[in-house]
Amino acid sequence: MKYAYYPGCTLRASYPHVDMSLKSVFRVLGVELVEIDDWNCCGSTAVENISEAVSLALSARNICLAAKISDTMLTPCTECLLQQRRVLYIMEQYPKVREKVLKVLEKVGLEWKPVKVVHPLEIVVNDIGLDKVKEKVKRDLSGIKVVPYYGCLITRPYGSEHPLYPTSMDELFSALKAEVIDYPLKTKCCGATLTATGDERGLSLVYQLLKDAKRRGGNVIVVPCTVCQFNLEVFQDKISTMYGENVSIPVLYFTQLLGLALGLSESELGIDKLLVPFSISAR
Amino acid sequence: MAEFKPNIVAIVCNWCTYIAADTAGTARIKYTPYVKIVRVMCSGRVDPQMVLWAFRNGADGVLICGCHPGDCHYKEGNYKAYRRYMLLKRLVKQLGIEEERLRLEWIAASEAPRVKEVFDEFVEQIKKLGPLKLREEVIENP
Amino acid sequence: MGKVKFESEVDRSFTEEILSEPGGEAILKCIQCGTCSSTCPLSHFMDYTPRQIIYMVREGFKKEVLSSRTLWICASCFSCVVQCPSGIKIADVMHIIKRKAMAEGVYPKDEFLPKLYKSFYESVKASGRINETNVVRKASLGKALGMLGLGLKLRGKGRLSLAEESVKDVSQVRKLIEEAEKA
Amino acid sequence: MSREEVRIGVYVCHCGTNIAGVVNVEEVVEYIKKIPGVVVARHYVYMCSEAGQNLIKQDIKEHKLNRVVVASCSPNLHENTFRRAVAEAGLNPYYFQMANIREHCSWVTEDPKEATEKAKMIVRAAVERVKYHEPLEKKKVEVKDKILVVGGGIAGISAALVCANAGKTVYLVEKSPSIGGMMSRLDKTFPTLDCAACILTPKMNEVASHPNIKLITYAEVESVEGFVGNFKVRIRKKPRYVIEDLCVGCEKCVEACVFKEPKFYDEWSFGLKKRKPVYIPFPYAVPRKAIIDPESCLYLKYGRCKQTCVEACDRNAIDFNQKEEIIEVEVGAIILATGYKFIDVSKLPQYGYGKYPNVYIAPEVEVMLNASGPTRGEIILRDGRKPKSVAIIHCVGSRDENNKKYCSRLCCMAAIKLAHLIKERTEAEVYNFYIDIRAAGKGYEEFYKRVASEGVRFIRGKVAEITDVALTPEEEGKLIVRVEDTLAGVIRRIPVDMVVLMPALEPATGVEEVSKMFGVSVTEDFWFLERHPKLAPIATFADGIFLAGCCQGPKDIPDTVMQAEGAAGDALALVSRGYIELEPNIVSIDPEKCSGCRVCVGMCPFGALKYNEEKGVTEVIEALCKGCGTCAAACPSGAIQQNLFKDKQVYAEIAGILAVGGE
Repeated sequence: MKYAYYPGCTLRASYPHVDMSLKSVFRVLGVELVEIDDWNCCGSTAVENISEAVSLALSARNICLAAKISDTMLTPCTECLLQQRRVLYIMEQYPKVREKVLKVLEKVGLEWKPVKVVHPLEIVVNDIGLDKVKEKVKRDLSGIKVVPYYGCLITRPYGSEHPLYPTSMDELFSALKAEVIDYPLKTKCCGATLTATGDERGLSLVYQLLKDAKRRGGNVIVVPCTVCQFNLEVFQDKISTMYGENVSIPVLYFTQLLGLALGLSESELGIDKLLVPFSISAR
Repeated sequence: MAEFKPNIVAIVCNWCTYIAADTAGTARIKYTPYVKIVRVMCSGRVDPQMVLWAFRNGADGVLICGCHPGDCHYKEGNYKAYRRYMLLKRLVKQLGIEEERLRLEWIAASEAPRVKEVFDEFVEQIKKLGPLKLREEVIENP
Repeated sequence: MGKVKFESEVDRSFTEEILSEPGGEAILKCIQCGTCSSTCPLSHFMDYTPRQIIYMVREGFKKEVLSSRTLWICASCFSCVVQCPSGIKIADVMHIIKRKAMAEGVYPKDEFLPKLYKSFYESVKASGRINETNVVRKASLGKALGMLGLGLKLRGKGRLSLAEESVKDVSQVRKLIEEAEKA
Repeated sequence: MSREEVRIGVYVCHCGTNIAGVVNVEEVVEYIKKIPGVVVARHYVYMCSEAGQNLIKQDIKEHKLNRVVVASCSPNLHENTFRRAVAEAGLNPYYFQMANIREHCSWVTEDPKEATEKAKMIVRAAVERVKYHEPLEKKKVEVKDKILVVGGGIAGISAALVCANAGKTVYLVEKSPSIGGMMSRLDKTFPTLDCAACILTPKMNEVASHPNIKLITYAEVESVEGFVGNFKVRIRKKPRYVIEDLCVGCEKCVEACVFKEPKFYDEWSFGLKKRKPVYIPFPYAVPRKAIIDPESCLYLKYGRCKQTCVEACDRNAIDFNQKEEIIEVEVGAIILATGYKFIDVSKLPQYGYGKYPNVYIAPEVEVMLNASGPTRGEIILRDGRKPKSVAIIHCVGSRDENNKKYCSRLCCMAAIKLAHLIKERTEAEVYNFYIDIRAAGKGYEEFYKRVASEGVRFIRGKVAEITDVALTPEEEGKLIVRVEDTLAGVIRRIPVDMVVLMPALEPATGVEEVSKMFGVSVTEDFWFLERHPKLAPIATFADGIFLAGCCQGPKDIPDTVMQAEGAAGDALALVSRGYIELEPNIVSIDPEKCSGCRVCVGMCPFGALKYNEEKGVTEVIEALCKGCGTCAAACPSGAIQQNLFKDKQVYAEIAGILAVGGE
């Protein structure tokens, strides 16, 4: 299994723990990642909110480059994932826009070739399969109460699971013998960029998410989204002060917890880089 | 003193007021429990003796209800009821019964809200009059 | 509700513009049920709910829509999109409107995101990639300083880099952006 | 009467929680048990269920019951059910009495204690009464196998065709000179945009040519006598002054009329076009025969005219001496399909109808859109312009306690259809101003969204005023719709060229007379009252008379046709059986007691009482007695007794219902 790997701008600068854990886990699971040569920024909502054409062109370029490596592209950041899936959707649905984008690509010498864009969670659950994953388990996660939080973009608006009630992570961690909590807020928004800039309106959403995760007895929140990981983790002190309530709970990118089950070390998975520490031995 | 709960009978026509009362029920219109309905095919069937019999059997008030003038299912039974009613009013007075204890009302099948209106109002009127006290000789010889 | 809305203040060409963009085509099917506002986690912070925004777009209330705070509160979670009973892509409509508000510069001045987007855009244009911290810093030094404490904590964990990355073929990316801007 | 021992079984129904949720049924049963004569008293969750009925049947056998009382809902719902059950157990069905403790007690009484007390009295009354019940037989009466349909709109047409296709003779009476009704004015029908004429005219023509249908147009029912199965109906046919059998509808008389230009109000087009004194109502009228209006014809009005029409008719069809005709028919069943009209919106001056020429009512616009209409389907304002903007105002007089409380039901979809057609033909900006969009029909919601997607505007807010007082330059010369845009939360002023009002529907003119003539009840809004809103929406309380279409309440074409064909089914079921059974509540006279005073004879409006000179007593002609009991009330000697309402039965009921606290 070979995938064209698109890390995105923030992964190495802000999410080295995601990058590390991802690579470690896929190494164990026998997945080959080949980083796309000279990928560019997806533009995110920022560019989308300024110029539709630029936004589409940026992701179109990445897809063209990915196609040189594989017919499947792996994107761990859900915002980048959204931008790539959006360009694929628009190129298919809107012939006029497609023409525009194709012309731009032609001007810079690129040839449009759509690829499939997947998220690491989808690779684990769909491409590898839970049975294969189980075979590789070195230590099960029994005793850990896992709160699976999916956020928005992995299922909305493009995704294969139910947009409001996905279950793939629930199934994954159940297979790893963790106690998975049925978390009703699993796809409620964390506030994305609004929260990431410390906006209190966004933080009120995170407060609800953390509070309920703790109320239901969770030991750890696992997420498939980098922005969610950031938003849920790094503002916990501020939120605890704001609401006069301790909302502290570790928040792991899902490959970090999966990696522990596969017998990888905490440092291989970047668990030491968390602000809210987590240790499997403390279960 | 215990609250006075009037005992009232409404002798009603099958084609109008009875249906209106059914509709009032379907519409869950709440009204007084003190008026109880006896059905006849037409208000024209209401015999003056029927009314006196009701008073003799403990009615504090008697209502006769029929179709609006011109709407009688049997052409003109309600006019006959009206004539008998006018006569009866005089008669009950002579027997020492306040004439307000007897009332004739036209309630069409469509007028469910009027069932409540008429029944509630009549109960209030009877409450003001208090329980019916019949002279002994009337009770003995109706 | 202080005043009367005259038709001379209404701009239906605005409605047509939104209708013509990808994602905006279904707004006329809106039945004003309020599902979008109900499912929106942030609607209680908005000056106009998503339902009202769609309605005002449909009615050509351009000024109110473009200057609405709602646009900058919407976190693009797409809950409204997947639940809309009329198949309207509300979040996409928000993006269309945001582009217009950005172009006309009519967003509320105390909202940070429009500034961030501009700074972000410039950075992409310059090097083909961005550094989040630098983007925030360039958008608002005050904002960056306000998050300094958090930044230092993250830096201690190796999660905050200030290194500006760039694509190798900057000229290709710049040309791509320029061509797209013209398109 | 034999003095056998009375053995009563009493059954108190819970009706789920409808009764038992308020009335303490156990307490009622305990109370009733103590009444002498009551052998069994029970309560059960649903007496009307098969299990409930079996309970009665078993008890009749086991406990040798000879009287049964069921305390449940209104006898109008289940009296027949229980009578049948009693009969199936071998008892005469009239040894049964029903006590209504649901509609008349549990549903109308707030306090459970009071309700329980009232229920006890109601049941007690039934028990006391049933003791005096006697066995009776239903009377069989022959039924005429012809059917009368009143009204020739789509409802009457549909009903008549079904009946006629079943082989029955149908008299179809229509007030105006042509059948077709409101639907004949439409160009397109929602939600499919079917061409109205294309689907209606074949049916109209089928009516005209059907061997079993006697079409009587320009006629009204004058009187109805008799009863279910045997109605005698007098129909008055107005003179057309044109012999229908001779006229071929060539219109030469119309061309030849001394009035060169049409100048009289045209009914079919709501006055949008004018007609001559001699005219054909509309191009696809059925029958397509000329008619002369005596109000505008010079000869008929003043006796002086050159009679150019007579000259022009080479078939000599014009007959100024034609007289009114009375047609008498005997039918077994009647279907009323008298339809609706629109309220007079000029009585709502805030909408400016009649004041501003460019304010229209929906039916005018329907006619305008009609390809056979005065503008050949084009929207042209009274000042000759084509509108660039059109406001359609919903709920004009509907859902309004100052006018009609009810929703007129078809206007939302009609308005959406009009919006679509107007936009299609004028490319105008079309606005709908609505309170709610009610699109509850097959394909309706889809149609609404389709039209909305076409760019027709929907602004939620009831319009309170149309004005021509301009506040801005672009409002000059326009009609301005002032409305609270309840979705945006602002007051808006929208200038338009044309306003279309969607007026509330109300019953057709003359409904009061029709209701009296046929003995059919009406609602407070004068819609004909159906026997039961759910389970008998077609029958009326007058046996043998059925309802079709809007005379029963506003409805659109699909619902109208459904009800009409249902009414046809009901009427056919009645006349096809050949006979009916009548309630045996007629009177009888005891010759021993009758003094021959003849007070009763004058009481009977049906002539059912006849004095027998020979015997010196009055006798009953049973076939004529309708069972009102008025004579019984008048009989000074008590010789007249009405079955089911004998003195002793009613007196026992009264005594029973008044026995407060009594045992």
